[in-house]
Amino acid sequence: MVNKVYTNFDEAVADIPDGASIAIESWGFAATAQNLIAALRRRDVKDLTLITHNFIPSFYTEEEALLPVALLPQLKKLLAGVVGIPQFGAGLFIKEYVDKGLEVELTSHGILASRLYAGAAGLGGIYTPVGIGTVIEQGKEKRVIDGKDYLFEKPIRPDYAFIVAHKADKMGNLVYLGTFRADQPIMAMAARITIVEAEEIVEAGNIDPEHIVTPGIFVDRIVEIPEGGYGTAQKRKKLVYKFGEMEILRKMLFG
Amino acid sequence: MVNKVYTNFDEAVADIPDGASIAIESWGFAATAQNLIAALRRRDVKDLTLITHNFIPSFYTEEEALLPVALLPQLKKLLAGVVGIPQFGAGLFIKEYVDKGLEVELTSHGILASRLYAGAAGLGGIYTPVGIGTVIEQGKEKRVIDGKDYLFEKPIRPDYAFIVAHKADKMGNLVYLGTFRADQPIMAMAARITIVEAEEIVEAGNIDPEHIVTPGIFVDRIVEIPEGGYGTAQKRKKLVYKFGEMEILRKMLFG
Amino acid sequence: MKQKLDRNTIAMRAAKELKDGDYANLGRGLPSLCALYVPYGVVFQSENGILGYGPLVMEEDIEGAELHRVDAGGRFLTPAPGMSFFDIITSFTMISSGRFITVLGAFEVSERGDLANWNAGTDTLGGTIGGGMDLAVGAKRVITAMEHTTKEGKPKIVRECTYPLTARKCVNLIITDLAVIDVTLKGLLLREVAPGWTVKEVQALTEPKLIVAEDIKEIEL
Amino acid sequence: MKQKLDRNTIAMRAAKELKDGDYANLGRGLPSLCALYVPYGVVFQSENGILGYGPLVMEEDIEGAELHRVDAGGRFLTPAPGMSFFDIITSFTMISSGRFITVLGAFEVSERGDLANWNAGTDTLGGTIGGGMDLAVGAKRVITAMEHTTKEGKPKIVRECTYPLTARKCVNLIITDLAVIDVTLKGLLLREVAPGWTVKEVQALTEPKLIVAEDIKEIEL
Repeated sequence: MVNKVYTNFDEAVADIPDGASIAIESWGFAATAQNLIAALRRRDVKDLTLITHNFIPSFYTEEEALLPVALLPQLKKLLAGVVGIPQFGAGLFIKEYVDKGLEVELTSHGILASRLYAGAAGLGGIYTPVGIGTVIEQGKEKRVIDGKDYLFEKPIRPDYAFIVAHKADKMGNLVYLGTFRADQPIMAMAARITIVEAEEIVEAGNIDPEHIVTPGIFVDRIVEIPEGGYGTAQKRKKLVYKFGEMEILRKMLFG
Repeated sequence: MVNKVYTNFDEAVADIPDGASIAIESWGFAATAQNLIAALRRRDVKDLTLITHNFIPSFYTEEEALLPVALLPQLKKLLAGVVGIPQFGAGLFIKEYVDKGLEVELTSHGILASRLYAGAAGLGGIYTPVGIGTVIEQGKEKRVIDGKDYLFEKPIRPDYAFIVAHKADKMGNLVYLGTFRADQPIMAMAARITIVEAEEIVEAGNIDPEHIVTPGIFVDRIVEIPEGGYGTAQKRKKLVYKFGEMEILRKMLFG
Repeated sequence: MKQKLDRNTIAMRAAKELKDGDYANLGRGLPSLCALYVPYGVVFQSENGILGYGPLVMEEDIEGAELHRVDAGGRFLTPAPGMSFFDIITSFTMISSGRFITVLGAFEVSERGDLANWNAGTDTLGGTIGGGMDLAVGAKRVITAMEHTTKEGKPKIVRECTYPLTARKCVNLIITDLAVIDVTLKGLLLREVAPGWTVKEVQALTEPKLIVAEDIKEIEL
Repeated sequence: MKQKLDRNTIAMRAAKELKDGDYANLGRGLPSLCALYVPYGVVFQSENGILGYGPLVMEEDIEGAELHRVDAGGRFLTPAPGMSFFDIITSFTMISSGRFITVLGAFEVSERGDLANWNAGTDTLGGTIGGGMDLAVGAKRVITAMEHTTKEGKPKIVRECTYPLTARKCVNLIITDLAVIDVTLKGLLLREVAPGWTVKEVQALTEPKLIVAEDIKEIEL
């Protein structure tokens, strides 16, 4: 059996070149392959294209958690459905980078999902009814199909996907934890190379074949999250409690 | 909670009108919602459009198993990736119906999957690279995207899907058994009304939320397969043994 | 007593549009309050991949909160029987399937039912489109739960939206702190007004001409 | 001794193209025999939604066969550690991802690598396109395992396919009972010939002109 298990995160991201496109989940706070982001930050790779559903400012110290926003200085382009949080100054947090040339493409979460599917399924493009009459239609082909307006959207096929799994077996089969699943399965399917950080790596056969969400063929590299790494159950719990300490977040999350 | 559980199959298919389109899985022998097919045959509904990956002749008596082919006399149109088995006379078994006006649209299994996704996701159409230079491209728009040829294919949104599940809970959440999963999740997602026959109906909460394959929102009606019904574990086992008794099937399956 | 409805009361009125067996997706802010008032049997989805969850985790129950069980706004959810987790392909297929009723906030709604709710026009660098456009296009019924006017008293129900659009001709019902208005092919049909308010007063705070329902009544909860 | 390779030997030669860690999808008939000869660690998929299964169930083990664990041809599969079940969306995404090597049968292959393998032209009423077109277009490497000629001795490697096409310019390697031929941009490159056969004899049974590899050799297993 070919070995997909890497012993550290730096090795797992060592070949990512300047200009690569990377898909990373970011639904909710810290449902993100943080250890891989940390490793990528340790490299001086630049001009990256980041594909993520939500690109929001962080409320943590770097030791507490790393959202995709940590990669901001290394980005050339950002494709996302959400950039910023209105209550926290909206898109102002990226101003410095936009001024320096960062390109931002806004889309809808559903269009992003369909474009990732189109990339995964090898399609040349899709027609979506979402975005008609909005900023999204700018510069895009419109077409009436059976009396209804649609926009042409291109597939997305990221060079890499960074995935955080609950459990991986050594063949790369993955299961996720709760709403951390979200974009990750389709990102793994659409990407050319999928790199996974897993809370636990088990032997092949230890996950019921009926319960596997991402089959191993889509997974190229796996690293086990070490104790003290980002995204462990203990760290997640700490982040939850931190929310309770911040007035404005408390209002958003419990108000 | 709204009651999705029907007490019999006839009731579950009672409203299907002439001209309806129905998606039914048929991968391998008898991975099919046979009890619903039987109920539909008991009605005199006609001019149906059947969407199925494989439309093959049956080797069983009606008491043993019902493949989608049982609906042949009620069809106006058939959309499938496979029609017939070369070793068994290929498409000859539908000749009588084609002569009487049955329309047959052949596609590839993958295109059918993507078209069902397009239907489920509300897309107006997709461009697929599969089928270029083949019979599939006849009458379809071709387009070059980034230097590569694609065919335009329309979404499929069946009026009904007939699904056979291993387990359903009363909210309609489904799990499948092994390779019976196949087309069924996307058919349930694409159809306007999804009717399920399940080996077992359990209370909501009895299926782990991480293991549910088809969330209940996609399921409208559920009927429990009674003892002696099609598709029970005992019946399936009998069908397996029957293969061993037929020389030509033995050669196909074990040769 | 002539008062505008408070946010919880608007949410209560919107919740009346949801009944046992309905599937719903609630937008952030005011719409999310509807969950407190719906009848038993309404099933909620959040577009990050969860259906059928229980009530939000309250601040005092924070020790039961888990980062991996949150809605699209990051709020913590309690589990419930029949809940399921799924990916965004499944999630947005649900949303486009026409099986949801969605309650959304709005900066503006036009007389044709155009909706502007993702960008107050001030955020030129980023923006929070999220799943709102998908919900507005895909839902079988789009309800906006909103204040009738801006804080400055400017109508939010307008002839043409001035803020960036979420989707065209998508809103079916407008519920505000002053009125309940159906979006019909003939125009905006005023069905209910807040206790103490007259049709004329509501019209004065609404840009397009309202058609008054024959059976117009006071908002009931 | 000048013989054509038998079906099992063709399959053995094709199996040499698969190594530990490869993902493969084998067509029905001759290609499916490759599974018997591949090294440990090749992972097989069947397009109905199973990856990483064990050997086919043998007839004498029929009591272990289950209708719900079959390949796309309906043949019974044994489970293996790391196996997974999934739906056709996942399955055909795999197939289009360029992660598979596929071994397919062929009625004809053209000198440009066009493939005809789904319809011998006789089935005008139905047809078995199945997942073959998807595999031919989506795989990273398409190998045909086939007889070099028809039973009547007519070449199956032709200038232009006469049977209905599966896909254009998709075949990378042709393995027959007489030869191993690379499909290159310059034309068909003859790399190996069956024991006892000369280049001239193979050329005589092949319609397009073959380019002969400098290091041409006898087929080794």
